[in-house]
Amino acid sequence: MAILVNRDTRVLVQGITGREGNFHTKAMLDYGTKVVAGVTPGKGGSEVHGLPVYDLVSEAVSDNSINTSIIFVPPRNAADSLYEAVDAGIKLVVVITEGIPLHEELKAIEYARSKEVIVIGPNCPGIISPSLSKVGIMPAMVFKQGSVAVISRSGTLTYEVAYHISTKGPGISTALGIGGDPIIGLTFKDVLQMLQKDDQTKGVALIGEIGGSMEEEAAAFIGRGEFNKPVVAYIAGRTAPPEKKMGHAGAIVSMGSGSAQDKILAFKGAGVPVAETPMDVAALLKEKV
Amino acid sequence: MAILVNRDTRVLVQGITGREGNFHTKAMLDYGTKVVAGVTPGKGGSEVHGLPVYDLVSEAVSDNSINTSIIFVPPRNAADSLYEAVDAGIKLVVVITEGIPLHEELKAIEYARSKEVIVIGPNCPGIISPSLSKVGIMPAMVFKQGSVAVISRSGTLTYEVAYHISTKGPGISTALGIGGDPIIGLTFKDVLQMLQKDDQTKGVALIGEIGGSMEEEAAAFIGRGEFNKPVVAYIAGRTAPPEKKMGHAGAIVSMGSGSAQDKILAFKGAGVPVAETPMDVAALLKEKV
Amino acid sequence: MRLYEYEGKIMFRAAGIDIPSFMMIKGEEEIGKIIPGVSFPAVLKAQVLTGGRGKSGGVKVVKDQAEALATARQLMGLRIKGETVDSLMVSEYIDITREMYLSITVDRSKRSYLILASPTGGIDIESLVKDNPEKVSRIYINPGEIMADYAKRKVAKALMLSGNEASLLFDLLNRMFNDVMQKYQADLVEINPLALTKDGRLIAVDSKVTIDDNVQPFIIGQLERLLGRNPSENADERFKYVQLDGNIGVIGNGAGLTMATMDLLKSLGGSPADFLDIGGGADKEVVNEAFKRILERDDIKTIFVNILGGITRCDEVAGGLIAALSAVKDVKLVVRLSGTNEEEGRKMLKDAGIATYGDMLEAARAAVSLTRES
Amino acid sequence: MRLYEYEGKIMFRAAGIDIPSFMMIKGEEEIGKIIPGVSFPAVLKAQVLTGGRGKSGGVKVVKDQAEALATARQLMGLRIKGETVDSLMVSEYIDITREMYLSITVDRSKRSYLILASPTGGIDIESLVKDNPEKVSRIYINPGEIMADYAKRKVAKALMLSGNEASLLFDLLNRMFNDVMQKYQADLVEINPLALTKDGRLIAVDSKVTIDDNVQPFIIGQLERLLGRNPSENADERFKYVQLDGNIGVIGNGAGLTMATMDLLKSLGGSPADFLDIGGGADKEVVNEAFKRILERDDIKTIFVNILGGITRCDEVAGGLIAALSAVKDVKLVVRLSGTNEEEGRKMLKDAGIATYGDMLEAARAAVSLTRES
Repeated sequence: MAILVNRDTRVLVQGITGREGNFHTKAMLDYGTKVVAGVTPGKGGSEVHGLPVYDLVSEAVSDNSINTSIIFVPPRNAADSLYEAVDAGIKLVVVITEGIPLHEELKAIEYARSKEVIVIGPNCPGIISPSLSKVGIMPAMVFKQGSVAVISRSGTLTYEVAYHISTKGPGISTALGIGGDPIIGLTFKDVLQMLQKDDQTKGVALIGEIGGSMEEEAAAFIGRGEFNKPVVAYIAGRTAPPEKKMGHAGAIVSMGSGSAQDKILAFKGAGVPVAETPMDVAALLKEKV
Repeated sequence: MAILVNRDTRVLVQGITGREGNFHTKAMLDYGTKVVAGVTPGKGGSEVHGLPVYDLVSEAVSDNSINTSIIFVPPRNAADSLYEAVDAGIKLVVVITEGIPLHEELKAIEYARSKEVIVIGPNCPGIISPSLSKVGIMPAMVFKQGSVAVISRSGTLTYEVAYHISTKGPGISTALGIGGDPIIGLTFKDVLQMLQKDDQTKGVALIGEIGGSMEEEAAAFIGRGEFNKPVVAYIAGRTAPPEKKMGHAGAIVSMGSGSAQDKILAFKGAGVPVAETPMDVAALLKEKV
Repeated sequence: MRLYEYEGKIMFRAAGIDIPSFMMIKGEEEIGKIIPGVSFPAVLKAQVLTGGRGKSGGVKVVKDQAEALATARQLMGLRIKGETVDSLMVSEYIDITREMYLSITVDRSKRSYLILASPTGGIDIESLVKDNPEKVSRIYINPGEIMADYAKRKVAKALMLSGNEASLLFDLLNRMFNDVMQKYQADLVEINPLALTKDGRLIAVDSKVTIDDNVQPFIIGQLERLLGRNPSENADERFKYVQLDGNIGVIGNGAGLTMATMDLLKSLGGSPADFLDIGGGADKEVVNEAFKRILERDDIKTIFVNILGGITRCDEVAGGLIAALSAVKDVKLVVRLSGTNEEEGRKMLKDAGIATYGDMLEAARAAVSLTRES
Repeated sequence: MRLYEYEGKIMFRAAGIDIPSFMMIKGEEEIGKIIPGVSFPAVLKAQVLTGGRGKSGGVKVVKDQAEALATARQLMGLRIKGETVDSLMVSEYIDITREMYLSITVDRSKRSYLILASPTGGIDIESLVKDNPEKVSRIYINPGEIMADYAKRKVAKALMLSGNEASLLFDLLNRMFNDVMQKYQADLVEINPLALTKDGRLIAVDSKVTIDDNVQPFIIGQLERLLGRNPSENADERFKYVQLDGNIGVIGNGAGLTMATMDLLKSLGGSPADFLDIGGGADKEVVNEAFKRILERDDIKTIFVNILGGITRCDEVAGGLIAALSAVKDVKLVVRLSGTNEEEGRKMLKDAGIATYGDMLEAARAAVSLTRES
């Protein structure tokens, strides 16, 4: 059945008239995703790829049946767009935008969570349940439907891993990028909890990187036996120097915590094999699923 | 089984060294309530009625098993005490304090609700499940154990109604004052939802007053058939002039809404008998329970 | 605490909100001050706290100095709904293209800030909601959230403003919310009408600001510095009092019980003269003061005291009643005492020659019939 | 954006936080300025952005003017962890009773503000947490909440401050949180040591302030007005670059893939010279600039380009590579191209005489062995 997005997913695109929003709306429609409307303040009444464009999310929601939103608006307006989606009652919001101010991100995401809204991202490629729905910017061709979920903090690395799982392995149930920012809506652990209940998913590829402690928390969760499907992990950034942001705002070893070594140890301690290279993930999973 | 408080209720008193806090701690202990600790900043290490006093709620919580707090601190510190209780993980907080600044009350209560903490009050007499536990300031002698729940925005009016139900009627399962302030943690509707599932409760006395629209919302809830035990209502303030606060900060007919007449009509429309006087409530209930 | 129009406008000006220029005339003796510096036409506006001032003739446009002086003399001292006009605002006349309604308040059941906005204004919000509900938009601002930009865009749409006018509105909303509502902890900030002018300005032609009665002392201090008066001066009585039209003085403990007492007297054919709640745990002194407050009026025939003691002790109340007795002359007294230390209290009163009741209904009947007899 | 100590202190001073008085010496030619107005003993502090300055000899107490001048000359131009000292702070010497640690940051997994407080300070927080974890208290401030008073009381307890010292701390925390952290959207505000003096003052003896790289432009404007420089000046490159020690230049698209590329090279015995992420949807020009940036160094032997095209089009990247080729002289080039328009891209490069790979592992092996050969 996959998680979070499927054939019932009906998508609003916030920032639909922008370059990225426009481009990926087309790509999502081509994939078969039910994108039903868009929002851009001041562009209400126009159309993009045959979809109605509204000034306000509340207008789009009252005219259309919508349960999911994807946000492409520039960083300085992205937190506002998240508030707008939450207040309009949308329960799943994918935030693609990179570069949202940290304090705004912190407040807006905590607000969304307090209203029981699931936020994927920010600074993420989105989510795809192959053959069912794609709410994101990933190249669809590397994701073939199957039985392994891919959770990742990185975009292209997800594609690298997914490509191998799709071509040489058991294929993909749902792949989602949780985002490369320090503050994100869904953690690895949150997603594992959802995957535990998903019949389609028989195994998980967990693609972490340096910074924060989400990988350690996921490892502890698995170690306590709360997740009991096979997991293979990969951690990027073993050669990264401390106190430097490695591309992602969240990828930094700081104040002595967040190193790849700590994360790898945590997974091994929880009985989770850690792949040496992204290419090895599919092979290790194939043994287990 | 009553709702919210019972023999498993273990109480922390915030503001235990104040006049009111001290007095009612004794009264609650005398009633048999499991009061286990108190907090007053700067008085940590002392004792009140044999109970340990702490500087911080987090200290009290880590030393004692606590699931409920009652707040007696002065208005200017009360919102802070609520934040402290919520952040320390206490899941039921009774706020007795009257006169908390509106904006602070608004933010603190929304915060508590976002953390799934139940707040009774502010500006309320608390809650009693007769013979089980009393977390409040009500005179215990007017509450005899039985099968009718009393929900009220007023203190002494609760006692008046409860006295008649206890002496001439079926007695009381749980009585609680939801508070006389404009912004309160639990609404009539919230409490009805809990009472629906409570086996001990066979009927409800709902004591409303002018101001706001909580009574109308409760009436609509009952009218939709979502609450199916007998209810008798009473509304205070039929003779109150508009735009005047009648004692309670929340008891005001303002901008044309909140009148007793509107509320009485709403209840009658939902098939709920409305008593002419507080004394009639017990008699009307006796017919139905 | 309700503020006068001119006080609200002082706040608005301090917050950078565009208002008509104005001067204040306080008392007869200042009427002469109208002459210098005023350009005509101008608007004279009586400063009262009750609503419906316009309909009561409290606002007049004057075309020249002579008319201004004559009208000012006429307005000063005018009674509007029981309130005597003792100060006037002389306000710049604004050439209005469109009048709108805009306010921020607190929504109780949604536990949220609420913006009310209507593209037509100048009439009171009650009539607006009653006659054209579809014209009044409600925009909620969650207290755990900032005032999000999208909410401001909603307000602009509701007020039918766009382009530069919308930008002015966004700025106005920030100032209303941050620099008035939040800064002074108002529970209502209303601009009605909010005027759109020919030259594209948004001007707050009127102001209605109410400050939460429970604000922290530092807010009162800020208000006092800004307004030159402490708007909470009369708010620190030890009991809560609302005056009504009847002849039976009511004293109760607890707001609900006191209202129920008023309602009961009325339904028995009596007529309550006030709402007076001595609250929980009242002592002798409070009871004594409450009596004095009621007896300030000379139309009271009976005083009905309804006490259900919880924290409040009946003997303490009885003591207060006895101490106050000397002041009670031609007024009858009916007392209901029940609850904590009920017997002691009733005995004390009996010894002092006052009949007491344990039951509220009986006592109320007695109060109504005694009042009829007198 | 990491700020210099003196810049953090300018912020602190503007926020009303107590700091030692200081003057700044910028460059050799200003050393003479030390003489007038400085009272001795004083502290000379090299201004660098890297940590561990004290251990590297960058902080010196001087007892008189002669020693000050000599020490200043010695410090100016010093290299501390690759950074050259070109400015010195001459700071008031503070007589310290106790050194504490206090900082506010953002906790990622709790999605919360986090106060770290320790009654012993002056050493770096990493060592503190490692050696005395029980001495470091963590107090969380939920972003949907104000900094509650109880949280401040917790901090006071953690720092073992009470009475007037606790009051000073409450005030300090408000200023740190509201007037530094929130106002300038810092992601770290650290005072280490926070000094308690004999006369009962709390003084921020050092400052470490980091501003979020993604702040809105108006914050940058405020910073520029306050500090006299734009701390984000070098932050607007179109790609993300971190310099490393090796000799294989790395260009990737996507942070995770680029890190994975570094790691892979290392595990194959190679040595990455940098992290350079051209991001999603890069065009020719970005690729060209990325090449230039890597070739600024003369120790690069090979450049390894690893592109997995999603939004990024392989032919666009190939175009950029070809355009940059003229600049590539003694450096070898290994290219992995896969994904969107892969074939077009690989053909373009083949025509230009560049070998390409579709598989990351093969390509990495080639890069490492080519580098070894050279």
